[in-house]
Amino acid sequence: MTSSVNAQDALLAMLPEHLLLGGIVLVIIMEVLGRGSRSALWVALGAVIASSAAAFWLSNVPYAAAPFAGQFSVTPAILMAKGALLALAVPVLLMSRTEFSDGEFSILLLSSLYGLCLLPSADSFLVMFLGLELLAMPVYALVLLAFRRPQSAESAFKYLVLSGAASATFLMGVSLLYGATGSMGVDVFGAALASSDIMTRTAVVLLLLALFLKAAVVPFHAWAPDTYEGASIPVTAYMATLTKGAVLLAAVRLFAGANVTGPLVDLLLVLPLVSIVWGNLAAIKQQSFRRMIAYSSIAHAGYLFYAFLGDAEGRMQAVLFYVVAYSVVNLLAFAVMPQNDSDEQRDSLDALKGLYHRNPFAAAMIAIAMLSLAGLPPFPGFAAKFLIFKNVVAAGYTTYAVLGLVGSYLGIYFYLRVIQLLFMTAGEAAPSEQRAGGMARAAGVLCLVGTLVLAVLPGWVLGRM
Amino acid sequence: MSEFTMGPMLLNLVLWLPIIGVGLVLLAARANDGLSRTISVAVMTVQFALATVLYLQFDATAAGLQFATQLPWIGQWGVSYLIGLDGFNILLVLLTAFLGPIVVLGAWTSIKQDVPLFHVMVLLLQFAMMGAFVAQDLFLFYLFWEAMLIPMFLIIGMWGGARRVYATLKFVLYTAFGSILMLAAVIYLVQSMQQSSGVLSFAFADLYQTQLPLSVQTILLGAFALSFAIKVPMVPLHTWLPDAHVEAPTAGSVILAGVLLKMGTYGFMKLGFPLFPDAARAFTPLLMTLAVISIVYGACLALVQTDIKKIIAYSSISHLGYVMLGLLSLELVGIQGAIIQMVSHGLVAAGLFLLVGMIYDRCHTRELAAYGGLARLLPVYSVFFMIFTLASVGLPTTSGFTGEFLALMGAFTAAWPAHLDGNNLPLVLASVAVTGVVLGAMYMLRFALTFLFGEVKAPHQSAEHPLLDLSLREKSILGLLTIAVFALGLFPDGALQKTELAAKTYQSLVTTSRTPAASPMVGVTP
Amino acid sequence: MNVFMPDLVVSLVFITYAIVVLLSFGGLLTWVERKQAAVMSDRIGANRAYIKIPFTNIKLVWLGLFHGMADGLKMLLKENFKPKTHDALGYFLAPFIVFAPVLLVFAVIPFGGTLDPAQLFPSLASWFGGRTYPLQIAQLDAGILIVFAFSGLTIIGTMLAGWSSENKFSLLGGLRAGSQMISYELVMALTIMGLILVYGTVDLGAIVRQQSGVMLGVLPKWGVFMQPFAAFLFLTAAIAENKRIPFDLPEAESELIAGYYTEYSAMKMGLFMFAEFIQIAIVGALFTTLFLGGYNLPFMSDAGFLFPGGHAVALSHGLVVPLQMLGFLAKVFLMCVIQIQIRWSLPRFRYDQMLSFAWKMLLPLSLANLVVTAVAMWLMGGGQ
Amino acid sequence: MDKVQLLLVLSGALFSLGLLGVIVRRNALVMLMCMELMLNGVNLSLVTFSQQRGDAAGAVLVFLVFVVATAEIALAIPIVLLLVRFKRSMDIDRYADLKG
Amino acid sequence: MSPYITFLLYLLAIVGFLGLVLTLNAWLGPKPAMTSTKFEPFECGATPVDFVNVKAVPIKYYAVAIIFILFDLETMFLFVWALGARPLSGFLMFTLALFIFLLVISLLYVYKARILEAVTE
Repeated sequence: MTSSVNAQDALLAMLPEHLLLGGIVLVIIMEVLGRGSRSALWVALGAVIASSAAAFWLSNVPYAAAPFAGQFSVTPAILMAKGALLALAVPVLLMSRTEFSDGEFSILLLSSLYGLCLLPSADSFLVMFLGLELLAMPVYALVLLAFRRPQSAESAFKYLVLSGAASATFLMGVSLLYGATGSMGVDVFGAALASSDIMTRTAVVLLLLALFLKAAVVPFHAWAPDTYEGASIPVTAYMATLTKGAVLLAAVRLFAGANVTGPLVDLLLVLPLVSIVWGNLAAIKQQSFRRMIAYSSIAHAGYLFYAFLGDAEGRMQAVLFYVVAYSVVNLLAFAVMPQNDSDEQRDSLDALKGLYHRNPFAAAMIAIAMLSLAGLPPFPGFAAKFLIFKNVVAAGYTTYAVLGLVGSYLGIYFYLRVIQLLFMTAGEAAPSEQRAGGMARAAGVLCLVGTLVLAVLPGWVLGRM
Repeated sequence: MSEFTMGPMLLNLVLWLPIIGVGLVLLAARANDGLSRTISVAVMTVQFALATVLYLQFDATAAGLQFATQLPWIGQWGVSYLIGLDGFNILLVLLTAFLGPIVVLGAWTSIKQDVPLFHVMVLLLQFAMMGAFVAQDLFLFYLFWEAMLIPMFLIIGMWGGARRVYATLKFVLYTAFGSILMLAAVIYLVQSMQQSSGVLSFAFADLYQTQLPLSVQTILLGAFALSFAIKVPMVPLHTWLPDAHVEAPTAGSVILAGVLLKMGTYGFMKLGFPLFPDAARAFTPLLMTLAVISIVYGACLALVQTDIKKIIAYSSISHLGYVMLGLLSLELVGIQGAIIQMVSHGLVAAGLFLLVGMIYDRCHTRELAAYGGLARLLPVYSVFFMIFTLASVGLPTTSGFTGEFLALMGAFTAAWPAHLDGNNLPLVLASVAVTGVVLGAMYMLRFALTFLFGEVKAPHQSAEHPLLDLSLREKSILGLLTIAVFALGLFPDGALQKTELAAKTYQSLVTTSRTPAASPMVGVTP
Repeated sequence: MNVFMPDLVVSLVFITYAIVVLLSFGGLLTWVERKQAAVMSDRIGANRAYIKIPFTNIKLVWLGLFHGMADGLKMLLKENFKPKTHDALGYFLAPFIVFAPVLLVFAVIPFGGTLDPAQLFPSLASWFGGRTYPLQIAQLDAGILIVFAFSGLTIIGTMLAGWSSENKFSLLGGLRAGSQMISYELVMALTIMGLILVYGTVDLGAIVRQQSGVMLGVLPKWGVFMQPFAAFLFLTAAIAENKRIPFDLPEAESELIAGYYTEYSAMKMGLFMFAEFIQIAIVGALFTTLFLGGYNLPFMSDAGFLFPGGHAVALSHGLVVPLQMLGFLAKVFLMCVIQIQIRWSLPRFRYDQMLSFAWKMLLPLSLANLVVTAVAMWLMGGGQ
Repeated sequence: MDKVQLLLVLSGALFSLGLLGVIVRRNALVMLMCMELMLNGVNLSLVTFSQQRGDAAGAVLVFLVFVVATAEIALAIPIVLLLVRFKRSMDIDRYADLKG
Repeated sequence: MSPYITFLLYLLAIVGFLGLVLTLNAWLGPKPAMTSTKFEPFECGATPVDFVNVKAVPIKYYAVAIIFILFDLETMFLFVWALGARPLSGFLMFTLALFIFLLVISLLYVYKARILEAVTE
């Protein structure tokens, strides 16, 4: 068992993970030595950048290997996905500076990223489960970490219970699948989709439900708004973007080469559609920015699951591109959010009133983010949505594509309402309002650059995915 | 497009100049507002000059695209950066470029807040409009088409009147709804083309080759038409327009009436009908009826408005009905008339909105009843007002006459043979459309009479603040528009020549059937 | 052929043996503790309880051996007091949860070699059908894991007792007991990791079997010679786990009255005390099993003694089994005596000292022990 | 019903009971317990399948589940404690500052 | 016979014994009337602070519980490693080294966090 491990492959294939682990260990050591606080962030940044760069480099080599047969494998596409998601973690780290002064944030975030890295590479449910848990568990702590208001505990609790229940559901599905097929490999899922065996079908339904729960698809979405609202800005940003993206990448890995067929396809058709419609409708009446983003993310989870209707080969690309496009602009919005003494104030949409007159840069960035989230061209959100719906139409689900697009139309209103608050409404600044911190603004600029690249050169980006 | 010559470069420059302008304005944003204005007017002027060069160099006899650039952009989707001039868009490009400096100059003093942002938005809008006209790739077109919304949203929403937020949201939501369906249709169209012919491309030229069964054509045309009809706007999808016009600042109204509304008719002409010719022909009676209803209904509504901006807004609905009528006639003369009418309406409506804006800046009200006898107070203003009113009515020698006359002529030319075949509808419609001209004369003259003559009334004026007549800036922009209006009215030949080939192309595209022999079932919905 | 009945009979015999032995050990150790204290402080102790044979003047003092019995009787006859506010279910269950696991642990400890009933009772040979029985109540593969699992239960019982009594001192005692026991539980598990690496199994029977024979010519192949350091750490942790002096903070009389069982009286209190004494024996048994070769006597195998130098003494099966059982009991008793010796020799730790002793001293040391063991094994060729 | 089926039914029952508990019970601690119950149902079925197939993979996953369940509880308890401190209650209906 | 059945029998015997002695105690023990003084919680000879006793557990003890749980899990993995480490190859040594390294780091972190000291402070 152990002798079959090729040391060089084990080193290279998991290089991004190794670098993250190195970062975690280094930060902990620095914390132990008592000189963490200030420099922990830089170490974590270095680790994330290095591991992202490593993933990109390996992807470009191109490198493919399965160092632990049947458990973990990488291909250039997977490495690209990892690199892209890790790169998205850089702004999250940067904007954490204003909220978290010590190293705990870095440690937890890096741990979560480690789990994220495992997901697209998982060949067996063992690794996938490990990845999902490693991804989610530090986030519970992160939600609680910046304890700004009593709701934080509540939101962490809700997230934990729902996510825990999702994990258990996932495991039950895995167990049944294992019982039916005798294999722990994720590949069996694809074949199981079309199976008519009652146990297998139950397993598939459970797995899908777990994914829907983790990705907050209606009707399993109730935790998302509460959790997002109670967490602090960098954590919400992380949850809304990277965590969701990672879950979707896990789903891509799960569906692997399988085209969606069989009796369960209705589940994949209807729930995402409902998610799109309900997410967009519910977002309209929100008074809190983070809740609004939560409902928007529920709708976006719907779009992302739409990608699974498309043909198998384009799926990874579609999901990854969407996740990157969606995350970049979300992070952009969060990065430039002005600071306020109280978290409630910082979070309230009313605080954005007339922001343009106080802080034109922030207002413009948030506006760009909102427009991109709404999927209006020329922002990257449009190209991403286009790709997904193109695949859906190509696969023959034209009716659902049209319904999905109409659903996305419903969302335009509330995104525009944010712009209306920013630009067209007079509002006084709260006395404690300040511009976002320097590092956060740097994160914003990074995201802006990313947004522009995605908007101007989507072809170039797609060619690499 | 074999070799890279000065021509394509020039078109690219015309397209991208506003973006350069945006950069410059942003750099100057911290300095003073005047600098922003100067930069943007300079950029617009240069753009207009270059567009004029393009117009002059445009070879009316050459088929195909001119000054074309094609660069691969999103290769995976068959999307390329493909722009070029042809008979369809040459006049509209010129119109857009011409209105650019006029808009900026028109807003010179009326926009006082957030001046740099305003100019950024105007420049972005200019870029998007220009892009939508010159794009020869459906994806690119859609991109520009949608991108127009955002600056317009802000222009109305930030610098508009009291109910600006309501109006601008209504505008965007209406327009976006059509666009979403159009997007679905675009995706379906390209996908089915790829499946039937194996070609993955968004280029118009390729898409004109698609073979689709009539049922599919109908649905797709429905989606496209909805989007375009909202933009035109055709009754009954017009309700956003009065609100948007009334609440928009003068510059916004000018752009909206001058260029943005042309997008819809341009879309019909360039995309809607040629892409789905069989469906277009099948639905001509319906569309034509709607066009005539637009003409008459718009005119009737204009007749009873008390808000001066609304009168012009409803007149736009009426005037664009002629464009649709001309396009649907499928007669060369009607098509050319439609193109001329587009340009003409762009000039005339722009002039009228500018005039209304100027009086609003002075008197701060748009109530028709509040005004009267302005001819005594503001002689120069009144002269210009009369000119544009008459052009709007369609007095011969003005551009309005050329456009409406040719469009109606097209309608009758098409109607007569049909009448002989026993189909009386076209003839009835054409006849009803003519009443639109009369109604147009009625509401415009009512407007002008109450406005300029009679008892002298003008709000917000006193001894300390006398009502000033037009400044040099205002005179010059109105003068420019007047020259253009007369030029197009007196010498339409040049413009007609440039568009003749395009009109023929359109005619042949729409009249050729493109249903496949054996309809391949693509994208069957489960 | 029905194999159920003989199995059942043997099991019942073993169970009876185990319970009798453990209970007597528990009773005996109360006396040993007193007596040893007396001896160490150079006084005569535990010599008052006696049985007077009726109608004679003969008092059977027997070195005060009856003290244990007297204790038991006294507790049976005391008032069963319940505090005014208490959690009824928890209060009732706690003694069970404390007492039962302690005895249960013994199920997996082999207290002798392999029994072949056919050799002992030739007349019943056919009934047994040639089956042999290792002297162990339940031969579970999980072995040592069962030990840890059930000693973990004791913690719950302890804390439950403290919490359900609803007395401030009880609660504090329970909490102290909880944090102490979990800390040392962890250490205990880590200390034997080296041993498990060496033996490659967690089945206690297998571990004991591997300890038969000799190494380096003369030394018995006992765990204590292979892992002397681990043996020391294990004993320390085990004593602490049992909350005995010097680690008796949860029930420190002078601080917390009786800690978590302050509010218990009569037999329930007796059970807590009794459990503690039985656990002394269990710790001894575990230590014996893991480190002292279990029932293996030096140089002895199932066939008899084989001394270094070639002298051999053959023994019959009927002799070997009792010898092994006695050897086991003797070793256990020795370990109990050592524990009591420690109890009377050392002062009590302070609470924070106790915690940091576990976490900062024993834990790193046991890790080091594991690493050193692994490295040594690796250098010696991977422990084939 | 043979042994395997019995075990599977039991595990399914545990899982469903847990799921039901998470959904309907309002006490924070009970919800956590129900979550653990779900995991235990999973573990039971994994071990059963693993035994049935003579394959270690299922048992290995059980180990991971242990770890995860423990870590989850380690995180959950302080969260519940914080909640209790703020709300003086374990009833999650009283945690209604955030309305889902 | 399955060892588990034996185990169960043993458990039954133990519980039976417990039940027996407790029942005997309940039967034999005196049952005097309760007095209010008897019901006062005993607090080290001092007057009781409060008649209502406490049930709340100080939060700091949970910290110890949590680190125990986490390290106990590590121990579980070490068990598996120790059982499976045959033959003890270089790769296995490397995994042990890595594992122990991480364990030590986290242990140091626990020291740094002063969780143990907090219990008595």
